[in-house]
Amino acid sequence: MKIGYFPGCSLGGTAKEFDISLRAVMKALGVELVEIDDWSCCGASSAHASSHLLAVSLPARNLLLAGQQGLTEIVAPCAACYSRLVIAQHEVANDAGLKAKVERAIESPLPAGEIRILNVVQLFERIGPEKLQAAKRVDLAGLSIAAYYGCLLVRPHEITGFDDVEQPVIMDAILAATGARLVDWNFKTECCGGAHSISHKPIVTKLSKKILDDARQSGANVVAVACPMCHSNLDMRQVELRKEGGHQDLPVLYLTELLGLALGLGRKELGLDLHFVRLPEQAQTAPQENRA
Amino acid sequence: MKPAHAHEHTLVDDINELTHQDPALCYQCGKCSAGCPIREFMDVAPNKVVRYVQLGLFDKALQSATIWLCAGCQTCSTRCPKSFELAAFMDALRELAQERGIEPSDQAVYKFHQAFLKQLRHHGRLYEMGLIRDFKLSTFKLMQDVDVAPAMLLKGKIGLFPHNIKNREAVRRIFKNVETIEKEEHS
Amino acid sequence: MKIGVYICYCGENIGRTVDCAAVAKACAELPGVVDSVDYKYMCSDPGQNIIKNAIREKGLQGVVVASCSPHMHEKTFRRACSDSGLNPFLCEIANLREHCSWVHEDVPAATRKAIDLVRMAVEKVKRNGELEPIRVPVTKRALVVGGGIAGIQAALDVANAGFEVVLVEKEPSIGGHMSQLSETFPTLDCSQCILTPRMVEVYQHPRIKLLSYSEVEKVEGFIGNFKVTIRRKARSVIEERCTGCGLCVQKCPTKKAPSEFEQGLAKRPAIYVPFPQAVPNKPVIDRNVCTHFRTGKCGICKKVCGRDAIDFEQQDQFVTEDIGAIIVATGYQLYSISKKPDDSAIKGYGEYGYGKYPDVIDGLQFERIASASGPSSGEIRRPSDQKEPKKVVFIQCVGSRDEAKGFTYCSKICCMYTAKHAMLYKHKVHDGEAYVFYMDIRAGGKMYEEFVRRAIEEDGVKYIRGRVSRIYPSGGKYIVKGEDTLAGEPIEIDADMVVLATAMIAQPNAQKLAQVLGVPYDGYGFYQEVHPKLRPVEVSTAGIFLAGACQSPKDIPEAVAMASAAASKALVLFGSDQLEREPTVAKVNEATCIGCFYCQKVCAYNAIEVKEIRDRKGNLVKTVASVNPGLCQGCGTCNATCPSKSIELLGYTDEQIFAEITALG
Amino acid sequence: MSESNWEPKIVAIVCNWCTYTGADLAGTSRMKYQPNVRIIKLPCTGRIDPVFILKAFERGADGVLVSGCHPGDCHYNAGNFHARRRWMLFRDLLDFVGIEPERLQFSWVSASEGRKWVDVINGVTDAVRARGPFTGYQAINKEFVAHE
Repeated sequence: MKIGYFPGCSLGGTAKEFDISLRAVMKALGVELVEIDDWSCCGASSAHASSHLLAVSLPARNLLLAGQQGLTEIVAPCAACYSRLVIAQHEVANDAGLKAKVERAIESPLPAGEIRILNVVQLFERIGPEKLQAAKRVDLAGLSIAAYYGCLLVRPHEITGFDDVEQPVIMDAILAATGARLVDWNFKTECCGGAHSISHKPIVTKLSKKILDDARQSGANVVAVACPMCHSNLDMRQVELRKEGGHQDLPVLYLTELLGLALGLGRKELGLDLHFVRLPEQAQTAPQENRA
Repeated sequence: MKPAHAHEHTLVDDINELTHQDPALCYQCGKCSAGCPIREFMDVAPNKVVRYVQLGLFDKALQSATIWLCAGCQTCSTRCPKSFELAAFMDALRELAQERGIEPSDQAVYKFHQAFLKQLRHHGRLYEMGLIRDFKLSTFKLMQDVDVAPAMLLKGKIGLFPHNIKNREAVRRIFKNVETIEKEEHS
Repeated sequence: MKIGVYICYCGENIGRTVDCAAVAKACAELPGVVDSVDYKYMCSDPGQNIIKNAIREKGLQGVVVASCSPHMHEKTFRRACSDSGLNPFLCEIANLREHCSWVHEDVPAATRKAIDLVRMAVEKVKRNGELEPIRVPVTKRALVVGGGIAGIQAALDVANAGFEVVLVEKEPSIGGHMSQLSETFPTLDCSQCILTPRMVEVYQHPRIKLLSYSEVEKVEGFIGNFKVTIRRKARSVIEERCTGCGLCVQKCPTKKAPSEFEQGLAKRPAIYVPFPQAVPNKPVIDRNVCTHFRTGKCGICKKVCGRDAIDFEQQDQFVTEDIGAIIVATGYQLYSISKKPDDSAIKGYGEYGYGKYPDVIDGLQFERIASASGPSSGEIRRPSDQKEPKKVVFIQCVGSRDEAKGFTYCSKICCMYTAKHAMLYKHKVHDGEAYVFYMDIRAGGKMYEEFVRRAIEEDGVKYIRGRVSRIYPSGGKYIVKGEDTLAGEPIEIDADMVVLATAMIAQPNAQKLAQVLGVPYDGYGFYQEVHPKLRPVEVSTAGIFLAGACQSPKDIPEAVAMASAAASKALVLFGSDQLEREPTVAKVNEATCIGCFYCQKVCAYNAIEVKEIRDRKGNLVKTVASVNPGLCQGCGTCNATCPSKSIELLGYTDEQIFAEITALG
Repeated sequence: MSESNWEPKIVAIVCNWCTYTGADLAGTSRMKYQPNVRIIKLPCTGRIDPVFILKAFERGADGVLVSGCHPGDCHYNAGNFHARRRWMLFRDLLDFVGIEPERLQFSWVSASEGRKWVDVINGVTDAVRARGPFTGYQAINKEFVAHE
């Protein structure tokens, strides 16, 4: 299997381990990732705050490049990139006037063929749970995972058509292949305020705390994410929360890292040492603690 | 309060053009505000921003910090009983506020977006170190995140130097072309 | 030919968009038109007199009235014609209002169209023939479908007027949703106290034949002459033998089925009577649950029954009834917030948990909790742990006025019953707090607004204007996230129980039944009346009347009033021995008919009979088709099918329609 | 009429119970649509003889709409079903005669679908306007003359 790859800016920086673990897991599963040549930023999360046309044109350039490369299916692991790409695709398909302007802005007609854009959860859905099951080497019975979808994976539902918009379950189903327990919790799709990570840290810290607290109260000992912004918020903000006192660390891992552990890949291969809050060495296979 | 006349071109027409939805759709149930994760930090409830637009009190809407604080998570749009895309509406108000030269009430968010787009325009991709530097310089919040950034640096998660794309010119031209098209439309 | 044309301004309704004077002037030039007049209100007495006088003075042979839709005033103008001695079927209507002035804005274009419409009608009316009404007998017997309060009221009204009624109820007992209610607004009458006597009256009425646990299967015929087939579902209990002693119910070892009557809040046995006051008070076996039907074992009920009334072998039975009028009173169901299939136009409420939180309940469940006969004997207990909730949040407009979930309309009764619920709660839990989230309070009705104010002012219910965005469980409580849009403040309440005023929606089988009955329905499955103001209980199929919430959401007083209205419509019909029917029926030209009987094959009413033509000596010359005008409904399918053009629909003959088309201009 | 201000002429043949009433509802709701349509009311679409449609084209109609009750909702139980069957056969015939299928449309509009009626009429009018005037009527005319 071969699939186009749009890493997005974060995966080259703050979300390096997402890129590392995705590539490692895909390699283990025999999936070839073909990076879009000379891709550029999708504009999230600032272009749509200043110009609608810019917000559609920036992703459009990448769709154009993907089309020129003959890619018909691409994965955008960053939820924000995924969101911008699918929205741009939807908008040009449904608004001929906008399409004309976008084509003027990128100085080229858009590719005629349909390019299917997948988020990282859809990628694993596409690969299939059987394949994951077959490649599984380690049982993560020690983990109770709160699968965190964040806001941009499922919304807007009319465009993404992905999972249930309020009570999503697909990431849970994929992670169940690791042998871990998935907890039912309240804030699967609650926003962490990712866009304000730099501009309004106190807001983001507060929102992150709420999400982490509910995950813990629901019995989770690890949070799974599929978005670099969610990750940097939930992981990094625990540094502040520790200072505030009364905080208990809760490791936040990318979906790909958890799957990688189950496939028997090493912690280093998956970039696990890059997190602020470490997943304890023994956690993954240790017998589950008693939960009330 | 002076209600706008139906026939003169107002902010409502601009919003309609950008979002393809009429603010009159909103029946002010407040479900958007009820579910908004940022609500407690806003000066004006999101439903009230729509109300201001409905009443023709455009300045009040455009001067609110709410339009800048909206994180674009679309919780409101998803749950709206009228399927009103409030997140897109907020995007439009931000764009229109800038177009009208209205001083953004939340400078931090505004400066962040400016810094972000600047990186993008220069490098074709986000240069995170540059973003943080520019943002700090513009907001004088020099100390914030200082403790986290070096850790990021040590972990190799933030590069000291930008990753330029090969065809930086292409991205710059997109910015230019968008500006030209928008200028044409406003004249 | 002498044709008169009469153009109505309808005040400004037509006159604003159509230049009526110009139309009159243009039409005066049409061949055959000898009189062309415009007038402010043609349907008024002076307006009608213009037509009547012209018929007499000018000897008109045809009249065209250019006015509102024929569905509105065709009868009026036809009567005016016949008053002056012109056969009423020589009058045609050109629809200038609904089809022209109201839907167009450009005056010259609308005026041109108006002239075209009149010209078409003129050409048609020239070819109209004189027709005489057809008389058919009336079966003075009513069918009432649905045994809720509306059906009960309609059945009693018709029966008390001296006519027989067949009352069909799909559940094992009559009573409907009203039997589940605790108290009723705005008087706080005990619902069962006022309903039970009516149910008993139905059961004991000599002229009411009650068929419970039965459904309408097929309807044939037409007004005054319906033949209705009813499926009597197998009860597994022989009603005539059963005394309703209840021993079988007591002894049934299977007691785990969720009770429909208690809205799933309590269990019932496999053989059960829905509730103690049920009418008829005869049990029914739920074959999906019963051990005997699942495994062939058990049979305890049969053993303990002293009257040998249990019949495991019973099959569905079909009975047919001759009926003159049908009253449809099939009621409503409550919308459920549960997850719906992905392709469904109706969505559930994931943000309220899709129904997975046990203490987030709907209005009917709260009725059972508050009811003295309910699972907690009227003490307010929440379902999960039977504790008394100290903080209860009521949320209005769940599913209603929410087009994203599928329903744009207002369910009308929720404002009132929510106020009642909050009030009942406060009366029973004095130290409890009650919150109501609402969008608008719609309390139009006698003593309704006062009732809501009482809840707020006397009982201290806190009303918060805003929709709730999210409900989620936390530490044994439910966090309700809302916004007070009046104060502009976000609100979070940690409630012990949440009651959702979910939308009143059409019955799940409403569409199927509508097709059996031939009743039109709207996009939501509610049955469509002929005219929302002036003919609210009739449907376009003559002889069928609507009562209660099958037409749109209604409270009890409205449902009862509508039921009496429907009953009176049936009684009007029963007031005559014969019925006049429109003579627009098919007619065979025996000379050209070749006897192929294609017409018979396509006729849905068995109205085509075989007629033998014999010569004077009695020798068979040929067989031809013949129309029974009592059965023919005038659809004209035979006319379009006939290969030899030997059968014609009077009023819509090929000649008339060709003339209309030719006049297009 | 000159080329530039040509307006299409649309004939709508509709049933009395569903579509005619739906069109009434569009009126009572004061919805607006293009004024090109002329309605011919029949009790049921089952009454429609395909020759009516040919006749309309022969008399200069540029487009014809046939509209009745939704499947299963026919006031006469099955009239629209017969109409539909007849229609299937007739459509091929039209194609054969040389009338573009876009000029003839079939829809279901119920008594409660005022909005749909408006959309259907505007849709047909726009589609036919895009096609331009129907000029094949002389040919049909000849057929009629030969037939009669």
